[in-house]
Amino acid sequence: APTAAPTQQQGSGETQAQAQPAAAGNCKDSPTPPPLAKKDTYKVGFSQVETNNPWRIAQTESMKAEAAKRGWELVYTDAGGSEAKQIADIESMIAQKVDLIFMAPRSEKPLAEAALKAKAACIPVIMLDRDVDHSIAAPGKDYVTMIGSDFVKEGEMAAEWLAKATNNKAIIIELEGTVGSSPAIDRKKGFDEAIKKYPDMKIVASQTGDFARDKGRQVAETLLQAHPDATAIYAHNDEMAMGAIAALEAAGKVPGKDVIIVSIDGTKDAAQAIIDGKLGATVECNPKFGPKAFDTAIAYANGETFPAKIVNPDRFFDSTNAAAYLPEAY
Amino acid sequence: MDSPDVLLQMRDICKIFPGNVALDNASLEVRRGEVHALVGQNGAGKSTMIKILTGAYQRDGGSILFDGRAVAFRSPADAQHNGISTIYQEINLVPLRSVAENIMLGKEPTRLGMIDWRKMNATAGELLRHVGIEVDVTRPLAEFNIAIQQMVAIARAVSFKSQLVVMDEPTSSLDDQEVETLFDTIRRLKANGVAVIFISHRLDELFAICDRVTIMRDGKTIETRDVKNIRKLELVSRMLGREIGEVQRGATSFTRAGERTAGETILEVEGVESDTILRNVSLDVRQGEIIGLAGLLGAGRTETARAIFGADPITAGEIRLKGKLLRMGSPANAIKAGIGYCSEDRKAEGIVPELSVADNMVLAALPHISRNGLVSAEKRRQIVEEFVRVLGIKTSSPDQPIRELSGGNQQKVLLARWLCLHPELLILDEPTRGIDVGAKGEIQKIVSQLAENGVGVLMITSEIEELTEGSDRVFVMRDGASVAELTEGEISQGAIMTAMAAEAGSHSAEGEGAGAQGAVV
Amino acid sequence: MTAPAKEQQAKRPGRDLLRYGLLGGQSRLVFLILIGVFALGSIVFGSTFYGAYNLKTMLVYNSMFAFMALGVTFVIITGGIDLSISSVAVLSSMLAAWFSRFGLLPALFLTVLIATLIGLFNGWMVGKLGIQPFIATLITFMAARGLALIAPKIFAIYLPALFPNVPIEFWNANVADYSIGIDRTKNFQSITGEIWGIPIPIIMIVVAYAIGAIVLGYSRFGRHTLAVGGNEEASRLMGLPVVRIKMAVYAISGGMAGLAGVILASRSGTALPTEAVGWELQAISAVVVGGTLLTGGQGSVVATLFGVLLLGLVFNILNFINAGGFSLTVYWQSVVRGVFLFLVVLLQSPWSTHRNRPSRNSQRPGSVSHGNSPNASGS
Amino acid sequence: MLVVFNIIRIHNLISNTPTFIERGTVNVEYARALQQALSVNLTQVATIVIVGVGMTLVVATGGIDLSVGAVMAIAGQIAPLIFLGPIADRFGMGVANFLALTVPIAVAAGFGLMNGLMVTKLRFQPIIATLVVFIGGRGIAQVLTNGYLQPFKNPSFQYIALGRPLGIPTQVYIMFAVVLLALFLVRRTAFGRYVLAIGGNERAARLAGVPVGRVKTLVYVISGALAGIAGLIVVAINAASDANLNGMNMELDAIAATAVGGTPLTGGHANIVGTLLGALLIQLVRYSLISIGVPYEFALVVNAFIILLAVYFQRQRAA
Ligand SMILES: Nc1ncnc2c1ncn2[C@@H]1O[C@H](COP(=O)(O)OP(=O)(O)OP(=O)(O)O)[C@@H](O)[C@H]1O
Ligand SMILES: Nc1ncnc2c1ncn2[C@@H]1O[C@H](COP(=O)(O)OP(=O)(O)OP(=O)(O)O)[C@@H](O)[C@H]1O
Ligand SMILES: [Mg+2]
Ligand SMILES: [Mg+2]
Repeated sequence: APTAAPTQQQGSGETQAQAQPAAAGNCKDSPTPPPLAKKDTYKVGFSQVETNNPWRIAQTESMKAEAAKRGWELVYTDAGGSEAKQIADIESMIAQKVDLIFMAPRSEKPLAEAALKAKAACIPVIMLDRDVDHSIAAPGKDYVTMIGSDFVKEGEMAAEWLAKATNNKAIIIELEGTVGSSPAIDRKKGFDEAIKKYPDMKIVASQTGDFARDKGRQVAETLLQAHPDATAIYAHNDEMAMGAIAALEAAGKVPGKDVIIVSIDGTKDAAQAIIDGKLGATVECNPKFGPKAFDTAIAYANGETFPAKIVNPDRFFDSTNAAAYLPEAY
Repeated sequence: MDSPDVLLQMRDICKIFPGNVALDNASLEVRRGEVHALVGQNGAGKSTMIKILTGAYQRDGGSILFDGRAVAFRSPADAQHNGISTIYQEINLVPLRSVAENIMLGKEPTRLGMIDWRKMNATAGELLRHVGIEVDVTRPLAEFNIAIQQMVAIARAVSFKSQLVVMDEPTSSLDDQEVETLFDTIRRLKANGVAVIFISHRLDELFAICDRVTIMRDGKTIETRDVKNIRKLELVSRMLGREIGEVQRGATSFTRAGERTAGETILEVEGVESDTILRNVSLDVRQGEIIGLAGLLGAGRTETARAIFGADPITAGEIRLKGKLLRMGSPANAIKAGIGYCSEDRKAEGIVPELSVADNMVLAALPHISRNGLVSAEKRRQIVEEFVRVLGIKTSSPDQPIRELSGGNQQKVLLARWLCLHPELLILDEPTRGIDVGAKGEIQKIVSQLAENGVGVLMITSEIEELTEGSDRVFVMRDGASVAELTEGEISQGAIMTAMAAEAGSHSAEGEGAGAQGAVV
Repeated sequence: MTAPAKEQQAKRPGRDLLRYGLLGGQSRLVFLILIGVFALGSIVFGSTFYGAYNLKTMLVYNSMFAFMALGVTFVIITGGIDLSISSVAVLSSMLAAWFSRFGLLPALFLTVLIATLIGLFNGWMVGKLGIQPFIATLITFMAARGLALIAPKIFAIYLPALFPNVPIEFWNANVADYSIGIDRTKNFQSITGEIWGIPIPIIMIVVAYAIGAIVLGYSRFGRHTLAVGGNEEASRLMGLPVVRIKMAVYAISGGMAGLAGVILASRSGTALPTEAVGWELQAISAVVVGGTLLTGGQGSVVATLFGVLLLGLVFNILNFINAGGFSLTVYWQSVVRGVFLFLVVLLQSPWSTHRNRPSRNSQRPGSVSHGNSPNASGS
Repeated sequence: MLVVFNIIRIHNLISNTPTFIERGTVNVEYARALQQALSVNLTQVATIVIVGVGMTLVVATGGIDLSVGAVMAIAGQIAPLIFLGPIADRFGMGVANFLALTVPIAVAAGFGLMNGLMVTKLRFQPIIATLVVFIGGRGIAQVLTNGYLQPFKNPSFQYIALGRPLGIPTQVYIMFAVVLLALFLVRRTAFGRYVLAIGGNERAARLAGVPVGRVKTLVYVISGALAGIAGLIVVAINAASDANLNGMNMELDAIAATAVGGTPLTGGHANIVGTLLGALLIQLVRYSLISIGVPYEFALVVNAFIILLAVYFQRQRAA
């Protein structure tokens, strides 16, 4: 595809000096995402949704490190968990005329509008770790592609492992992520659906622990009180699993023996806990997007096309492979 | 009903507060076009009576007939709409809003739904001129002193074309000229058939302006008399519930000045200036002396007191305590050095309303009655018991919140706050303001005693008798400067007035018409 | 209370808006800082910063804060505070998204109406029950957030159960998990569109603030609001309907938060209940940065607008700073924002503007206000 | 207040221990359940109470402290920096642990001092002064480790949270100690009187010689230090410091506990025991709702309603 969209901007006859809106006509209605010129180095934007947990921190670091390695300029914004702020962030990236935007959208739906705005300004977008609503913005048309994990699948994997580990018989406490966030919704969906296959596996309580260790611990403490007969805990992320371990220990129970725990993310703490026998298993949800994301951008500039979604192959860690994984864990 | 000219009939009013009965079957009858005085000791229930009338409190018993109808106002607004406007005991205005807004609040003139500022300011200015004051009505009220604020409240109350205007101690912060203008206003109201309820502890005023007087004691109404037919002494004895002979004495209760001997100099103030209004204030106080500080409103007496006390910074001059230069900058240090200061503004600068009587009393004394930061309950109890007894403070218990006390009793607690410190120099700013004759006498006696015990007292008062009868020497202030010192023999009403008002041509002590401008700021 | 600077300087009140709504002494200072920050941004970042695109989008984003701050200014003037605005805004965005099926005006009207009622509930707690504003609105803050989270269930489960006769599609449209999508076939999103190249939210803000300034300066309600904040007891004794005034200001605050919610829903196309966290503090900071004291009794609507713009610009600039090779982490950004808030408030505080006029004659019960501590600068 | 508290506690125990009731339990088991439920509740409420006591003192002077959560995060972040860092290697674990328990609290008190100076010297309104630290403080905590968590294992440090002298968690002792000290402070010392006098009428207090600036500053310092202690407890119990979440929303919990406990935000009163009970009430409601499986979003609404009721009845009683 012919390139160099950002430079040709005589467009509308108005005296407006603004580059992007003026050139908008070209890209807005195009059936393909805006092209990316072939250059040695780029100025790319990375719109992070928030940086308040280890997973996000690792993701951000990975993006920054990759940009530094390649000598690209990275415009980095953090929306502090707000979709509205993220839309504004992306608008300010558009104003700053970046070549391409990596977007970790706040949620699957709302950021589609922002993707359209970037498209209108002739800036290609690559989604990271979450997708946007295809009925508003479609991959391959309005944005390049989406790279990410499948949260539902993660939930399923956790369920299957737990079924095996408990011989299809368990009384389960579920620690949910932040209410309303998409990983929480999907990881619950995946797990709950999968568990339905096993009549002897029962979820007796499911409460939010906000993806946080402290909150996860408090909720686990309370739920263990209410359900002293629980034999398993499924946590939507490793942090809450760590909290649950603390709660079990405080209650005089042996995590991994009296109560089996499974969670998602694959953090260093989780790997260590598996080695220590406290955590049963964790499903990897790799935050290290940097290399893949930047490679994809270059491939796109080279004219390659992509499927709607590039799924990160997520690994699975339990006592058999945790020790080997530990050194590379984040 | 009783007679056609009765405007207001309050019968058997009862009001019970937790812990005390404020009104016990009290009654009040006011006729059209009369000025009706309501008198009684502090805590007798005058203000409560008024608040029940205007719906600020709800009564626990009794009935009110106003203009022939049985009424029960739900709120002051309700009373106002029905022809009763009120000036409450504590000035209740909005300091940050302009004078005009304060006067016109709630009845702002509008044009097309928008406030007509021009008209509002004009009307407010006009209303103020009627009560003898001319100020820039566009300035925030907070910029003016209490007296002017009081006049603003009066102008506001008068501006409602009411049938009854209630004034709860309107004169307590006014000087003589302003009181005189207020009286003119009252006479005008009266001439228009408006009735006025007038509450004051200055009995002379009520003889000057009132037609009838209702005497209250302990929440009951004792009797209602024509002012013509009652002598002051009798009135006082009825108020206090004592024999006439018991109350007969001079106008004030100060012991004669000559009976004291002045010791060495405690306080010297030399050429003090401040960026408030002080410019060149000099005075001195010796041990065992009562020094009067005289001046018209706005002369800067309070500022002087605050400067000595370290509450306001000074920009020039020197203040020495027993020869030592004071460089303190804070009341705490002043207190340590042996100075006490009883502010004129009881509500804003005196009481801590939520704290108990006892806590309020010992507040300044805490460093003395505590060791290692620990308050001695025993010492505290001693102080409180002593002063409740000595000053006759009317309180149901030392643990009662001070806000529940009547104004006069609050004042006594505040005095006790300083007395219990045994200061070497005590500055009293209007110590008898809003205090009944009984308590006033006691306070004056206490002040005298203090002086006899060697304390230096600097007393700011707007009551000439207190100056003439109480002081050993009088310093007169004008426009932020001390302009005269009157010693023993020279102290007289005339001399003080002359010194206060002389010069500047703007006004003289007597001239009412021109004198009104004394309040112009 | 040291009389505020603006009251000291102007000679004739009521002369014009300049005194009562617009440029008071405080807002002039904020205005200058605003200009300064803008100029600095323009010099450092050039046309990408001061260009129409950036300004437009920045303003549209900040229009939500502008509405919330406008409403809360009235509350703060009465000496109250409204913490619930962020929750009310997010609940409103959920409602607006669902109502979007009826078209823009009905959605706008219904949403703002409900938000106003919630505000009224705040006012009722504060005015009638006598609960302190901080706590009363903290209660609503929690409850409204909870309701926002429940809202999708209400539309997807509870209402259909309640009205079995209504076809299920009616309720369920666009409700998914915890979010509610707007109906894109209707004109709902035109509220964030443009007229003559000017985004409508910007026009709305200009109009809203103009009305706000006139109400505060020229209407009885506005003056009475100031009076209630200045001395509530006095206002009551002077016959002002204090309770009604309080209920009204909280209702206004709720309604404005509702408006912010409508824009939020329109801009994102899908309403999320986890949105707008911490926005109440952002809006309240804007009011304070504008120079309105939290102690009530005074305040300026336009100053609030300047406050909103100033904070908005700072956020915007922080995004730009990330561009130049050197990048400021979000953590450092918080530190910078804290320091910036500190500096702006410092510039306006009595510490730097105080003229040493002790304030002994005011009747205001002391405690929280910073104006009445004559000693602190004493020596 | 106490009645409500008891009713809830009893109801709580009955509804939350269905298993015991099903089994037709004997007293011993019931007692154990009670002891455990109490232990969990007290453990969880401890930090709210500790911070709430500081908040109550600040509120009593007519102020408010929004910065407590951020200060908790800072203190929590510093402790592991000390015992995971070179100090431990150089001077040994004992010294490191001592410093890890004292330095963070001192730093927290330092932030309190900053709040206090902003309020007294620069005359910021308390909400704003502490909002500055609320915004900037968490940033500082995050910057310390660039947002990363610091997991650790340090039993002697963690004793402040995991220790069980006489079977009761250490933090519960700390909580009661703080409450008793504060009670003593308010009731028996001159400082306590000063706090109330300032909150009741600051101008009057100043003219009565109360060292207003110093007292106010000190109150914020106390609040900061207590937040620091709470921050350490949270970190210790979780075996990791998390600057992003430690103390999140603590200011709201503490303020709610204070208000529910009957301390009006207008100042002049300090009901320390009330704050303890208020925190317990909030905690017990939360505990009950979670354990009977009420979803978070409904719990929020119920919580709000209960706070409304509690505050309403408090107000009735005060009036
Ligand atoms: N809000 C209140 N709560 C409890 N007691 C009160 C309250 N208001 C007044 N009282 C009590 O009622 C009695 C009457 O008080 P009131 O203020 O009417 O006296 P007063 O005659 O106006 O005195 P003063 O001349 O000192 O103003 C006093 O004993 C006072 O302590
Ligand atoms: N808060 C204030 N703001 C502006 N001006 C003030 C303020 N307080 C007092 N003033 C002015 O300062 C001057 C001194 O007033 P002040 O009341 O202190 O005098 P005074 O001699 O003590 O009179 P008195 O005590 O009898 O009222 C007056 O002109 C007054 O208007
Ligand atoms: Mg009275
Ligand atoms: Mg005076």
